[in-house]
Amino acid sequence: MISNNRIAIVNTATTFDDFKAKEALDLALIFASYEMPVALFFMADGVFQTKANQNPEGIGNKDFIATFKALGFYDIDDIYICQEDMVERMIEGELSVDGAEILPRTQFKQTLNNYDLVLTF
Amino acid sequence: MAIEFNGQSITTDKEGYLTRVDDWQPELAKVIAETENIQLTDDHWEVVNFVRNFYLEYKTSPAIRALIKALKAEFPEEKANSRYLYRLFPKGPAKQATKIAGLPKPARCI
Amino acid sequence: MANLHIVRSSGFTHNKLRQCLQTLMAADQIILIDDGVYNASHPDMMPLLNTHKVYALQDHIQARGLTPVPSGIELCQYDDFVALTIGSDKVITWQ
Amino acid sequence: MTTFAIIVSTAPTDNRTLTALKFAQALLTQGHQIEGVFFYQHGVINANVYLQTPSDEINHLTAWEAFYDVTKTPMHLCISAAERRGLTDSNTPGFSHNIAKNFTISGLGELVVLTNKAEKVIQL
Repeated sequence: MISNNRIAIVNTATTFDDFKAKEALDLALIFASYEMPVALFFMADGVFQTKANQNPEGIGNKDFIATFKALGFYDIDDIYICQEDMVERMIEGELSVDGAEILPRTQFKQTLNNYDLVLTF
Repeated sequence: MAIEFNGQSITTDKEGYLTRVDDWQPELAKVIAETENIQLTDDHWEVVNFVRNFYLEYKTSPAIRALIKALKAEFPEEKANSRYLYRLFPKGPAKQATKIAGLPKPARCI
Repeated sequence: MANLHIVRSSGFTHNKLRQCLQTLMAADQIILIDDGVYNASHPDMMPLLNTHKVYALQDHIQARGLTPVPSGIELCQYDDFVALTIGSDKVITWQ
Repeated sequence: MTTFAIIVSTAPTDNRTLTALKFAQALLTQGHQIEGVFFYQHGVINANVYLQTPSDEINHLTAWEAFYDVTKTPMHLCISAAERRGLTDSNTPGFSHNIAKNFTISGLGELVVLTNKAEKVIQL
């Protein structure tokens, strides 16, 4: 029995790819509400989720990206973004998440490796 | 389901949460509070307005832990603890405050 | 201990093989299943075969007519797949 | 003996979830234990009672139902994920229950419980 599992939710999909981003976030919030340590990782196209100034409502979607700013209230403070994937996609400036650490790929994967359970979305 | 209010029929889900956030107004909050057997005081309003603003900003109804943590950032300790909130909203602060504030039910935990 | 990475889609169509390789640690192992078995001959896979253990589910290889597989890729059955998950620290799925 | 939780997140049309089922069967054959299978994302579609296949093709729903009948492995599904994909546990006439009987209607909290109980969690 493993209690205190440290959980990594890895986002690899864009904001509107199926419900991947939304369903990953829902799961992260539930883990957090059970007081389990949970971290969010953004890599590949998942880094697009971290762009500021997205407007999902403009295309008839719920603006769940706005919830990223509330992650601190759920004690989700460990948020990591892969630097190379951001650079490749020309993402810079303001982000949709607060307090994220932008890590070079080597560190990004080492950090990910420290978690007990890794779920990819 | 629906609530009759000022000659209008306001739709709700089967548990009485408003279907449309924009249908809400302070007078309607009193009607919903009555169905929960709550007489709204200033203390209640403080929390109701807080969760409504939380929702409008973050697009999610806060569950109890997140609610308390968020309250702590703005209110003194004696107003940001679960005992105080349960005294105001005996059937669960997150559930009842969000309902009175015209928000969707917080994501179920179990 | 190390991780087991499960790859379930073709690297010729999707980005999942690449994502797996970008998070792979030195001692990690890979198992190719479903359309992931097409990666047995993906150019990105070749350099890896010297440094990492790579498995492919035999039924899934045969279903797609991919025999013979490049040397360095070990064919396995569901029982071996189960054993690999048990023998690893954690399992990461790329699908 | 190792305890497992399996998360099925792909649709039967992906021609993949039989992989999850075969993996589950292999686990049990080897004497391991499955705390539960949790259907999330497109995986919930596996529980739709209206899934039909020509008689000479494998029906994934029937396969999961048979798996349950033999093994009694708990099969949970996330109702929120299910509802947005056209599955319902509603009892309203004309809009009624289309979730197969062997699936337990759950919330994500159940997945949290399963991941805590199991020694290994596999997403398939």
